[in-house]
Amino acid sequence: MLKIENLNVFYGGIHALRGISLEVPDKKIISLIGANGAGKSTTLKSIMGLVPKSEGTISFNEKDITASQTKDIVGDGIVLCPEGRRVFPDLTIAENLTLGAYLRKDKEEIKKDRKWVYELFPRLLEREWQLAGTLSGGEQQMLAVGRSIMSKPKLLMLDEPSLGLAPLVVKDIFSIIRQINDAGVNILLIEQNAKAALEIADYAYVMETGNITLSGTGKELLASDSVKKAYLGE
Amino acid sequence: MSKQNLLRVSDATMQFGGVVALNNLNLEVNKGEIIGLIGPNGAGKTTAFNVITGVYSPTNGEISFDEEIIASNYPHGKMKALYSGQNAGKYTKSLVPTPDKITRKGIARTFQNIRLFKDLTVFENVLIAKHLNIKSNVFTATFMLNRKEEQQMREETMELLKILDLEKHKDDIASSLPYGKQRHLEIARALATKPKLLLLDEPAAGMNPQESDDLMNFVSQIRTDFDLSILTIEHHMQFVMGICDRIYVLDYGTLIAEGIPSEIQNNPKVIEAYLGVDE
Amino acid sequence: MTATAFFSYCLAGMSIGSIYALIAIGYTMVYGILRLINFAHGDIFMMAAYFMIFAMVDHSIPWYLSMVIMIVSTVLLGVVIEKLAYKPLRTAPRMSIMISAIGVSYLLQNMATYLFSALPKQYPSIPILNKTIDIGNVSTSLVTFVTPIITIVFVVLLMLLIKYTKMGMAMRAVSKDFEAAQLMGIKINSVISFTFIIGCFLAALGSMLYFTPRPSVFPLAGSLPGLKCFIAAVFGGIGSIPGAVVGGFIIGFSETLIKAAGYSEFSDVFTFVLLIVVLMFRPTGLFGENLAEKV
Amino acid sequence: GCGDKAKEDGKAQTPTGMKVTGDVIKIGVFEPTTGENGGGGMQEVLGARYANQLMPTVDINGTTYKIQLEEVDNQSDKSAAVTAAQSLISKGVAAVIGSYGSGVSIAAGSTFASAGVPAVGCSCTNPQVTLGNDFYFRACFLDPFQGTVMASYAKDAGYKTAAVISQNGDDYSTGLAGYFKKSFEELGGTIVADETYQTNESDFNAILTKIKSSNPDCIFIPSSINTATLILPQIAANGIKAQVLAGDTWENAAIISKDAVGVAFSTFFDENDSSNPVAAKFVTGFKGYLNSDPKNITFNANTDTVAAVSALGYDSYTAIYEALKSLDGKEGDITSIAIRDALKGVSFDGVTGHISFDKNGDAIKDTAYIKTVDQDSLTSKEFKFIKTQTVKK
Amino acid sequence: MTKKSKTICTIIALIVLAGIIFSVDEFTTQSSMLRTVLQLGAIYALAAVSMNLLNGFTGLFSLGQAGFMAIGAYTFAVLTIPVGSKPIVYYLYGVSDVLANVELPSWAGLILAGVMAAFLAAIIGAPVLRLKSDYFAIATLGFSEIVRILVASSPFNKITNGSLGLKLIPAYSSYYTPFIIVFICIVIIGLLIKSSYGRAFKAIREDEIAAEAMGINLAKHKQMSFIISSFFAGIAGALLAMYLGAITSTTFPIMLTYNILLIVVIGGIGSISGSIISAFLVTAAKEWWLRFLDQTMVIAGIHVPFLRTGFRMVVFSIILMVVVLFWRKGIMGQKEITWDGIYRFFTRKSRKGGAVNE
Ligand SMILES: Nc1ncnc2c1ncn2[C@@H]1O[C@H](COP(=O)(O)OP(=O)(O)OP(=O)(O)O)[C@@H](O)[C@H]1O
Ligand SMILES: Nc1ncnc2c1ncn2[C@@H]1O[C@H](COP(=O)(O)OP(=O)(O)OP(=O)(O)O)[C@@H](O)[C@H]1O
Ligand SMILES: [Mg+2]
Ligand SMILES: [Mg+2]
Repeated sequence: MLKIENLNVFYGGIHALRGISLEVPDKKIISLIGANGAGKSTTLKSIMGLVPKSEGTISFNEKDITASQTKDIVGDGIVLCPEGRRVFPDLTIAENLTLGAYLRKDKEEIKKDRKWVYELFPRLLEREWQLAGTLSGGEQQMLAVGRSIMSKPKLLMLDEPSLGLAPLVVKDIFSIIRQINDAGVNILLIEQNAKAALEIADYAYVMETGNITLSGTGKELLASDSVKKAYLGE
Repeated sequence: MSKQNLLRVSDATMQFGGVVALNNLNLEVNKGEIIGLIGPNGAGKTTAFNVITGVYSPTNGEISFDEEIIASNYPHGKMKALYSGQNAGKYTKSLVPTPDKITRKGIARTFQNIRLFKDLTVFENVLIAKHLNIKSNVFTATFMLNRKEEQQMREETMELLKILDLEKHKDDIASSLPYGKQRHLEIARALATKPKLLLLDEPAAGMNPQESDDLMNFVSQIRTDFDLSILTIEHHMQFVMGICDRIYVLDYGTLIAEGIPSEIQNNPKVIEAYLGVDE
Repeated sequence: MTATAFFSYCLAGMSIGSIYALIAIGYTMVYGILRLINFAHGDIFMMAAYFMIFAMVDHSIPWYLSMVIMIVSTVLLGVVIEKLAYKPLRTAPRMSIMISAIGVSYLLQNMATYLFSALPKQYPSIPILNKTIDIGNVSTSLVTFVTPIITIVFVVLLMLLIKYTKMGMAMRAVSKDFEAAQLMGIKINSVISFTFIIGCFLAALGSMLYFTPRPSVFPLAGSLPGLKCFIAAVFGGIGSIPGAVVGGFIIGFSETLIKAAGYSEFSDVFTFVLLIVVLMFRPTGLFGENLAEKV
Repeated sequence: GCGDKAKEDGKAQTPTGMKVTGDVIKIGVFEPTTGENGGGGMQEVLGARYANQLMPTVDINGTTYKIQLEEVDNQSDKSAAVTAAQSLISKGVAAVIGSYGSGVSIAAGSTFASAGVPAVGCSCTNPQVTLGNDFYFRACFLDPFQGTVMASYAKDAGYKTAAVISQNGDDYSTGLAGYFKKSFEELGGTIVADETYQTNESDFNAILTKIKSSNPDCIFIPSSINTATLILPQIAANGIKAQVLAGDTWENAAIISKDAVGVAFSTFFDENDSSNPVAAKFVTGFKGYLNSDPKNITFNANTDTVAAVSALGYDSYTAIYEALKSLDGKEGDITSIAIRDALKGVSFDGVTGHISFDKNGDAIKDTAYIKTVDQDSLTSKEFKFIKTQTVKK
Repeated sequence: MTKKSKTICTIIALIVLAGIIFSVDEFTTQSSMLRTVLQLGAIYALAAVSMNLLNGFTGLFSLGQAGFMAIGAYTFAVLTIPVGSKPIVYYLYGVSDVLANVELPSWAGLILAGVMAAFLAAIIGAPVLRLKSDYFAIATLGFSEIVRILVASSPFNKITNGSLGLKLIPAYSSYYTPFIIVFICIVIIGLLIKSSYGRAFKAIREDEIAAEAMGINLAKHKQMSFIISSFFAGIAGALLAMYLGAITSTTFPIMLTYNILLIVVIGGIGSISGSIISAFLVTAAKEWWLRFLDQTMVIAGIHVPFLRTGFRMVVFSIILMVVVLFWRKGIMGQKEITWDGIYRFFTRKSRKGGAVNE
């Protein structure tokens, strides 16, 4: 499905990604974990064409998208739920969700998906007409996730979706991710909550300072000593 | 430690149009305590911080700090029926402070979405927070007649950076720091205002369990080092339960529980609204 | 004041007010999407007049065709300006784009002076607009009535477009966050071009309605109307289309009335004072949304 | 009370002036060729260029000097004017012609004065240009005169009430309006409306509605050409029948249109005035010059009509030329100071009448030409001469 | 670099600068364009730096610069025009009795020009500073226009001479005057920015909410910055009046504000040294270097194409846009010229050079 090879990214002088390669096979949930500043978000952003890549290739369904523009990548079916929520503050919740489905034409399906999002996050339905900018941090996070679901992607990339969410909702989030995956969407997930991320993942990568240092199935990594020590706080 | 009251929020209500973000909140912080404020998303926790720090003025209620009323608003007439609480309807001339005045009184805060002075260096970020205690006026400061004071501000800033382990980042631009360090810097900046009460809004957000543990130690460290009281919002239960003396739980703007961590953890209302049951 | 005089004042206020409104929309739309005060807008308006002269006077093309040529070239000019002067600055500090806009404004004015000389040129007379009509003992040309109608029609259309279409929503999204908008699959460049197309289209139309009763064009002819319209946009709350319209009419009328009262010397002072006073009470203009930043 | 000029000059040191070396004498042409007054300024430049073509050299004390024009654009902008003037000075001009528009001349006045370079204004009619400035001369009459002329004209035509429209912040417009009002009232008329507008204003409907309701016999509008072309159609559209009067700036073919029919304005010169042989010769010659290059015609508002300002441009050049000639046989270097001193004594028959300067440096003139636009003008693109107007001092 | 060597460098640099100005005075004629450009550039530098204090350092986007300069210029002119010249200047309307016998020395006029501008800034600051970004910009722009129109309006005829403007304004007592005054003013602004108050201004620029949470009184500090900036704008206006010798209200159009903003942005928003450099560059380019473009030129019998009046401004606007497009952050960005910076610049260069040798 998605394949990254030898990806290098620089921010000015900072070498943020140092030749990483990873793969998201069909119908799977892949997790990406690592400390702050390891380059996880940068990886997702470079897939979306939001940061200039100096070297490497990215292909999606056999198509080279390394040099594609963001809007085309979205058109191909990759969607990012970005770090820091990035909801449109002057638009209402309802409008934010509509924009999530910007490229879709199937009116009926969109309606269904909207209903689904409201079921997943009832809070959003309560506040349907509130401007997103005035929502609480967690509510915005829910909206951001809901909005990316609305795009009906083939590959959904979530950057720390549980950030700022209450424990109850965090649990929900992981079951929601499962549900989305069951609906046939591939997931690439970044999470600080490494335990939950590894539990849900079919396969996972560990990043450190711009390199992928470890990879394996979720279970393997959960059992790995180094992972335990560094990310699970045990 | 004798229990000496530091912050008291009485009957605070905050309404945004139809949304009642905070409903008749009563809350107290005593000297030296670390208090947790938890609750589901959109429960009104950040709003409570905003009301305490003067970002919003409450639609009803009163806030006192160190035995002094710092903000109050009791509408009367038609409005009074809308609010409940001891003093509801008692019309007082409302006292609307600006955030800077509150900070001067000794309450400092961090933000849920980090708000550093992004383009300035770490050192400058902290040094700016020293400005509120400046004694010289703009003329003496401009013509460098306050060298001693300036020198002292710089020294204190350096000391603070040392304590918070930010010394080696001193000349880095704030926005280039890794996320965790940015949180540290926000706390350092708040501490530089020499507060008696520190408000932390989700300090551990975006940290992994390991980092959040480190932060926990750090927070209890600064409590003793700086003789602080702390009120913190957090969704990481390990953090909250591990560090707080008492916890308040909000849901839909209303206080639904209050108590020591173990009580809260087992409070069915809290479990239902917020914690959920562990599988 | 006699009833006749009062009626004439109303006509004068309405005709200038509705043109201000029409052009103010251009400012407000571009501002709404790029957060850019497009200082060059008034000059695009001026260039539109030269295009019309070029087509109708210099090449004797019939007025309806000239109109089409004029509108198309104005829109093209607007889009080219956007591509050359604003697009490369998407990620630059806001003030740089503003300077770029000021630069474009200078350039258009200086170009016009260089190419067409500083002497005024006569704007061609468009037969149907110039027809005079008498109401009681006040005579006025048809354009006085056509202008407000056109303005209202376009405002309603635009508001519907922005409120209810996906394009409109995309425009509002782009205005806040380019990157997030891209992540929705929105083609931000097309959306921005589209905004410029509408803005310039209205400027072209406004130019025709404006210069028909004031048939003299010179390189600085766009600068003062530009400023007034821009103020109108701020008055109504910059970014808000109904705001721009209301602002345009208020400025048009207040200017006219203050002149009617015999204080023409202070009419602009009055306008600016009014603006500042309104902003005191409504810091984001009459219709501007008060976007409280959530802390 | 303007006696001792040197003291009032405001400059401490006496200027040294510019010394001519080599066999080229540079004369600066300080005119707006862009900006609000770019049109009129260009016409003055044309006059000066033509004069230079006719009188390219001068013989002084046995040397033939080539006279070279140095043109600079002051952009009709008062702050740009000063640096523009300075750039002329830096090129070593020995005298300056210009400018159209009093404001820029006033602004640059002290620059010329402190450099010790004399300037001969062509059509800058505001008294302030020469007042208190020992180096500024001018070839035209002054606004107090012009204002009085127009007021007298209005009075003679039997008008009792007048409205005035002037430009806020513009010294030419406001000054002339002021003199008109003063004389008109002194002559027993009444000013029924006194309106102002901002620079670059183009909508005059409100002002005109106001004026219409005050129902004046005539409207005096001293303004730029740009404003004239805007306000005339609006006057017509508002159905105002009052006589429109204006100042010298309106003498430009650009204003001729059916809406302009009937306006009257004062000017310095009439190309059909056969009483002055110098003028007749100039008119034929200048028309030929205009027609020799299509660009000249463009700059002259697309006609070959001779504008008064062109004539003044010519006369200003001639004044300097005469001053230079009078240096022949005198001892000492050719310096700008010497030219200034020579200018004081210049006396010749110019295109716009006899020219000699009074102690202020103003040309002594007592006649203005009143012109109008009639139906014929629409096709001929020429103004119709009505009469000359003088005032008793 | 050590502190001591920096001080020495600074002193040397100042001496060199003074030397350049001195030698321009010595070795060029009175009429040299270089003098004009230097003097005008210095005035614009002060105007730009004072605008930068507000726009670049405090983050308040003001477009009122021309208005405050007008206030300064008029205050200066009204108070210092010699009593003997007043009848000439106020020849049409007469002079108000209060002013008829007022003739202050230039230095007093300069200070009062600043004070007057600061005073008006204080009055309008309180309401206007509550506005956010562009609304603040428009309100200040409106204020500037109000000043410009009122100054030329009839009720003030006996003070400002209405539309006719003022002339015979005392010129600089010496060639060095503007440089000395501008130097002092800019140094003061520089010191202010380096002080604790300057840091507070920067904090407001970066994030108002956070600044307020750090105990910085927004209203007070914005007001302070606004007043101080206006004070120096007033002085710049007075200097301009001295330079021009004659002013009218139209000397201070919105365009003047735009031009100064342009200098600020080209120099780098938030950089004092940038503003200074760009003030001189822009002035020199516009008023001096490009002037030849306005003149038809014949080389070897062929007319050089395009050259005719008006072309200079076309080229100037194109250059301006090219600079903004390709040098987005301006010449200096937010940085200042520092000895460390220069030192690094050269050592980096030489190190590269060294690598070739190895
Ligand atoms: N816009 C930028 N400019 C400069 N450096 C950047 C930029 N964005 C990220 N970096 C740097 O690149 C590195 C990788 O950042 P990235 O955001 O990808 O980390 P991350 O793994 O997502 O961390 P986090 O857990 O904090 O989100 C970090 O060192 C960061 O400081
Ligand atoms: N300015 C505002 N206008 C309208 N509604 C607001 C505003 N600020 C907050 N709210 C609403 O008030 C409620 C409380 O918000 P608050 O930010 O206090 O929540 P919170 O408890 O901090 O939640 P989280 O844990 O998600 O950060 C939310 O539902 C939010 O939508
Ligand atoms: Mg990240
Ligand atoms: Mg919150």
